[in-house]
Amino acid sequence: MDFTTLLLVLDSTVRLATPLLLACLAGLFSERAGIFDIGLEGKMLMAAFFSAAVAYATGNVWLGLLAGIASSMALSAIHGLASITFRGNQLISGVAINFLAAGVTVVVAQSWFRQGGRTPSLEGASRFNPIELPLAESLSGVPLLGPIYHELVSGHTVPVYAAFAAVPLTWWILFRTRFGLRLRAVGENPESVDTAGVSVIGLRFAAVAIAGLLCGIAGAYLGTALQAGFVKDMTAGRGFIALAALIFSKWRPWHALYATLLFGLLQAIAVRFQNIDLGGFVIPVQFMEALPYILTVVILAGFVGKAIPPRAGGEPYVKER
Amino acid sequence: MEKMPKWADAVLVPLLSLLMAAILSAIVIFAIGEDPVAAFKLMVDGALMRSAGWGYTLYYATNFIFTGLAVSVAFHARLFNIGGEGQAMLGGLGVALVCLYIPWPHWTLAIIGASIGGAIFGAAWAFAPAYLQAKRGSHVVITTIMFNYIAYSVLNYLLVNVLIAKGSMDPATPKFPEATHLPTFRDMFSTADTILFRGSPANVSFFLALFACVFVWLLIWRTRLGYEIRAFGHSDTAANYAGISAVRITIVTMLISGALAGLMAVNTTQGEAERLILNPTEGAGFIGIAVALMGRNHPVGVFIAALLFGFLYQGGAELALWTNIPRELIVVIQALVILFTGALDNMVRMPLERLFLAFRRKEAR
Amino acid sequence: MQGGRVTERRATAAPAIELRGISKAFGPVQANKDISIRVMPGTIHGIIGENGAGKSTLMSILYGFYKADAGEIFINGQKTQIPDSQAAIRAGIGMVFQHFKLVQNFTVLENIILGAEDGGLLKPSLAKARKSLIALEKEYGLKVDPDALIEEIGVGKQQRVEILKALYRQAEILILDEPTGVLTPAEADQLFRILARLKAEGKTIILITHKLREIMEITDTVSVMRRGEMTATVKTSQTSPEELAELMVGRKVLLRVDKAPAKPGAEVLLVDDLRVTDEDGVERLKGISLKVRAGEILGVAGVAGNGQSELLEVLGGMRPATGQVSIKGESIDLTGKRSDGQSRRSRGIAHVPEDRQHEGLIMDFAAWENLIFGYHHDPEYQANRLLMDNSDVTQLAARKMERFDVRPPNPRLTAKSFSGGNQQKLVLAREIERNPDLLLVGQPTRGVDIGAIEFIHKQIIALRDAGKAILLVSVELDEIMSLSDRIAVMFDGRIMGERLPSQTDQTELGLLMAGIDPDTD
Amino acid sequence: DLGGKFDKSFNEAAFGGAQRWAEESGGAFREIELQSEAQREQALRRFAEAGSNPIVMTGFAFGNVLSEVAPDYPDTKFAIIDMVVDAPNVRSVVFNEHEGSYLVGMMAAMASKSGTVGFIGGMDIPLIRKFACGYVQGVKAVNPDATVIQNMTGTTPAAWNDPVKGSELTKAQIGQGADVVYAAAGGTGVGVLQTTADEGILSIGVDSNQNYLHPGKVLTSMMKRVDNAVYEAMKSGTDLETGINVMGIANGGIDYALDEHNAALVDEAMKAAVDAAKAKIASGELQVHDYMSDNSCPAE
Ligand SMILES: Nc1ncnc2c1ncn2[C@@H]1O[C@H](COP(=O)(O)OP(=O)(O)OP(=O)(O)O)[C@@H](O)[C@H]1O
Ligand SMILES: Nc1ncnc2c1ncn2[C@@H]1O[C@H](COP(=O)(O)OP(=O)(O)OP(=O)(O)O)[C@@H](O)[C@H]1O
Ligand SMILES: [Mg+2]
Ligand SMILES: [Mg+2]
Repeated sequence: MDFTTLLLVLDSTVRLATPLLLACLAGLFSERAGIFDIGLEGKMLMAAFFSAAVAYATGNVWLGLLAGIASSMALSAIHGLASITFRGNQLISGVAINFLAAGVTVVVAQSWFRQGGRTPSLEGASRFNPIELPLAESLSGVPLLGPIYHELVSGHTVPVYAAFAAVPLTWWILFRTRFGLRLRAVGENPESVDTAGVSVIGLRFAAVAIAGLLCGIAGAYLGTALQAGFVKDMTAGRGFIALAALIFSKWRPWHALYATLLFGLLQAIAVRFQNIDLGGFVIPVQFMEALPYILTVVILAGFVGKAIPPRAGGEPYVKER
Repeated sequence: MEKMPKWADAVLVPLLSLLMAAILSAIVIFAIGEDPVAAFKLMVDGALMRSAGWGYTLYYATNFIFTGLAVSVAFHARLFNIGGEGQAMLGGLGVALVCLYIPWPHWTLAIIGASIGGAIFGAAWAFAPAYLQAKRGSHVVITTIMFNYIAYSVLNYLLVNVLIAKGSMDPATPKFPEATHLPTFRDMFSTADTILFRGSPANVSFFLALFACVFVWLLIWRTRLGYEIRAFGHSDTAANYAGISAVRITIVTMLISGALAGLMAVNTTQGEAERLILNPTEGAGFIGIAVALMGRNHPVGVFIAALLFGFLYQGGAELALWTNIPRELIVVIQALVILFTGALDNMVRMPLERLFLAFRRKEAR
Repeated sequence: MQGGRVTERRATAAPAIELRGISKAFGPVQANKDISIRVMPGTIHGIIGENGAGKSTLMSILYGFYKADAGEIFINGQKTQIPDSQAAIRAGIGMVFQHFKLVQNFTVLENIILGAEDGGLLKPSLAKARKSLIALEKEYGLKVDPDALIEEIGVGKQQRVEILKALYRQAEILILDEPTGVLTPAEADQLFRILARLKAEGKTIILITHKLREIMEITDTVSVMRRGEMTATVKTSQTSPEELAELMVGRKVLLRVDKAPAKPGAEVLLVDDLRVTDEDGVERLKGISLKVRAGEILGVAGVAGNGQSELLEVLGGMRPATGQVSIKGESIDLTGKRSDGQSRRSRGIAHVPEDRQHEGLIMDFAAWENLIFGYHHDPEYQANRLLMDNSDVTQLAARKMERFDVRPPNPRLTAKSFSGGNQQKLVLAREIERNPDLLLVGQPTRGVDIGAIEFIHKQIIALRDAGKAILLVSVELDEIMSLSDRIAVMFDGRIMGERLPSQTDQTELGLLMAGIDPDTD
Repeated sequence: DLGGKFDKSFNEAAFGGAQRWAEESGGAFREIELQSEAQREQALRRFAEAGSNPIVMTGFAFGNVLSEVAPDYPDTKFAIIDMVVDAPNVRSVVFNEHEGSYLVGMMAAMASKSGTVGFIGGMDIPLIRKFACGYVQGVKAVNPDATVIQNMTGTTPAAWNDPVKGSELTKAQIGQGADVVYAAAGGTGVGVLQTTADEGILSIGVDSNQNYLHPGKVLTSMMKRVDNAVYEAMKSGTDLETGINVMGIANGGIDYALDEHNAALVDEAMKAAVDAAKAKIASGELQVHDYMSDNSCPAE
């Protein structure tokens, strides 16, 4: 692989890792607060549709983004209602949300656009367009660093930069603010928070809402930046890869970045190369596609460092039996 | 003392939840500018008013019985098996290998062979998540999700590179030999002058599904193993007291669950497609969750819920055929059913419990 | 008994805490019934009572963790609403729970500021907390490393963190719920020095404990709780351990059990140097040796949490251990595959567990299913090689229920629809009807009313008279006294001493249970 | 076929043909878009039972099902596109896609400045290799030294509907120097065309005339007149002629697109060269190799 190919693969890695990263951070907030979220996929899908639809209708991608976030947060509210207020099963709620999004997006898309469950193609201001960072063009002549800056760092869309900025921000919120301290505490031992006089329900709803926000951005990125419009099932399992990345990263922000970049790289390779020939031994593309899941199972099995989820995760907070 | 009678919890709660899901579905249909009543009539006409409609309804129901039973058996041990999809895919592989590579003299033998093949492959796919849960404490929900995706990749690889029929453009195996073809309802129930179930895919594996219902019922409520499964599911501390091994029950239950999911392939792969195709499950593994939740994990309930979902599926196909309502409406309804019967069930149960308590107090007075 | 000795209200100061008519029910369980209590400022007030008496519930209400169904709270004479813990903290109340409310993977400092941060950012809060922690440490000698993770420090240190949490919030009233249950004697002594210090500063302290020695040592007044009610409040200086023991465990009606003298036969159970370490790495049994002979009842007395539960669990195959156990001369496996409930049963050991709701019964199973629980592999219950004989088992169950006077004798009802006493009879019916060589019984009459107690006791005696060995664990002293042929008292994972019921009394046993050997002290 | 009705390409062409017939004749047609294998048979039977005649289906994947269903409804006429089904009541329409691909290959080679052009196929099946092979032959005919980068989107039907992957593959080809990319990939092509337009290079559309999608950015489109085939089938109604119907350049079934959207991109010389080749192919003077005749491509 020559340098340009490598750059291009990495460039594509960045693009493909972005939705994974945003969804992974969404899951991180939710699960750090003790609410399991297997509905990342559904929330992203919902946001992808509504962002594309509204961006198409208004011609303004920012309005699309807002609509995507709102729709994703609406699903978050359902998840919160089921798993926090009514102490339902968080996993079942997540499964339901995934189905709900898969169905609603197509039904509404068909009803609005009559194009077989997709939105019309977006153009111009109804899409996030790549932005050139300052000096990208003029520096591209500089050996090694020039092309890296020009190809890899510059020329992405706003959500990409937002996703990468979200990593230190998440870290800072979780580990440097009062809100973060309480959020982590509520996922570990909600009684500690309750006896400190802080509302467990309030914190958990806040966490679930943040998850909705981030999934909303992820979905909007898919529908209005990575692609020019919504197509049915366009998340294509990214929510579950994000979940896998979350486990892989052991619920830590910086590790989430590394994990999603790794999984993005695997996707980028799988996109470009059907089969990888390693001198007689061929790695089939299907193996590359399955690798994130396989790695996650290995991590879960505890063979490579144990992944311990937040202790109170998945359990509704019940004070009086 | 129970807060409300058993029948209320087993029948009233799911019925009310279902009702709420139905009302919301009607609102969705209305919101996209269609007439819910007309849509419902169309679904009934297409799914229940013709023998061929029944043929499809029962065909889908057969799938959902298997996956619903798979989820329920695991639920009895308080294991949430979301891996029905992957297990059924691997079941398809098992069925295909058995049908393709063993020269069967007659379908009666072939269906036995294929059932064993499907069950073993399905169970095998459930083994790793089960083992990891039992021995290493990795949550079976997450691992089975991962295994669904891995299953898809495995099947994809095998169909594209290994099993694909020579010269075919479809990633699918060659047709199975004639002798493995299962009799359809048309073959079984048509008389000389009236053809029933014309062209519909329902086949003899429906009876295999009924048999599976009876089997699960016997297993759960009549055998020692079922007794231990239920005991473990209700209380792991009590199971420990009684000397019931958590590891053994977890693994055995998941194997049975996976085998049931795998059996679904007899219906789709051997019965309908007569070859193994790329997406042989079409989400039936997930619908099994809704079916089990609605059926309260009892084979009779699962059977009824599977019929309901079979009707929804066939009715939904009819809707898509004759109206502008896309087939995904069914997915929405399915989501609402799962949401209300599975995650929001306390929303119905809590007020109901209060009602029953108040009623009782009044009676006591 | 109550009226005369209640602390007189001082005219000068309002009580630091006054509870009036507090009631609290958890579903059908009435945990607190119309409780009133008054604690004067600058005193240490003890609360004692058996397990489940409602002590923790009462204090959690005061701390705003639970909401009372009825009743009023007065703090320093002011009527105060305490809807949540924030309100309690504002009212100057701090509480150290029986089960610590700490975040395991947070540092000490983080745990201390949780909920009491200054401003949105952590840094200034942490810096401030560190400073005051050093000050508090100096003042009270509460030494902990502020940067250690909770999961890495011992329970004694964790408790200090809980106390520091309360002090950091400037609590004037400190509630400690069974603080010494997890402490070594040295740690407990240190805790008491700290409490004395706090008291000297004018702080008010409520101390919940089972241990009479502690009550006598440190409290000014003491209240006794029993089955959700406050039965007495007395000045410590005007009472004695003997009286408190009686108040705590005694009944108004002492049961007399008619039994013939024991005719002990061969040794059935021999236990030697049994040791158990629990999941948290705490040694729960520290070398237990005992023996039980055929036709005798060995009663094991002790305050809950001193290792009796673990002893029963090991013998019943529910947890692994080291040491030797043999039954009728043949040793049994204490670890590994062959050590579980099934194998114990096949060796003739029956087990009535302490916790019938979580261990002895499956609450959602019907009575007939529960009546074969643990014995479900018995060929007698099978119709053929594959299926169980449900109808036969149901009929058998009906007969057993008849014999054990389970009311109503309907084998199809689920276990949870029976009252506590009848649930216990179900377990006993199952275990005794198996005619075991050794019966392990834990708390056979906990939460059971007098009529049922008598019946249950008769059944146990009958089994003894049939020449079987019985190991009885109970926190009810009079139960131990009236049933046992020999009594062993456990304290802190060891056997404190053995007595014959004819040669001891409740006072002596109570002292042994509190870790005081009257012969040496 | 899978990929959605509004893939701007193959399926949309078919739909357009049906609509044209409906508008002209005032007749009504039913259509269904299928998401899964299992529904194909059901849809066919339901239409047949409801008296629809003829029934037109697009895509090779119907082959299996049709051969089973057709005998059950001897009075119904079926037309299938892209697949040969041997039954008395079936008309099988196949196209000489290699011929059209040859023409657009020539244009790609002439328009390319870098001497490197790209091809992005959908699902890796012989049919798509047939496109690729014709394209390569056309490119080499103009510039024997030209490089043709080929990529297939995938091996499963999902490859027809993966715009993200289409876009990523396009970026990869651009990185390797391609400045004209031919997309024969159904819905995936939407992503290809979008990306080429975004990146300022040329693309070639397929099946329908896709020039209008990005005016001035789409060099041309290889038109496979599926719309004509559907239109014809519907127009002839129950009189539908059965048997195999091969549509190629000679009978107007295959062409390249020239309209106001790409007029500026196609100069006179280019047009002349292509038209000359077109005439030769029509007359049989020039034989473009058909990959599917022997599953190999001599030009690579
Ligand atoms: N924990 C409980 N949960 C639900 N219902 C209960 C509970 N405890 C008691 N009940 C119900 O209340 C009824 C009376 O219970 P209670 O425990 O007061 O009986 P009891 O007269 O004390 O009998 P026993 O002497 O057997 O304990 C029971 O028959 C049962 O139906
Ligand atoms: N959160 C709860 N939900 C339901 N029931 C509860 C709850 N907490 C306590 N109980 C019940 O209330 C009763 C009183 O319990 P509590 O914990 O107050 O007793 P305690 O005197 O502190 O006992 P211990 O000495 O064992 O700590 C018990 O029957 C207990 O089972
Ligand atoms: Mg307590
Ligand atoms: Mg009672």
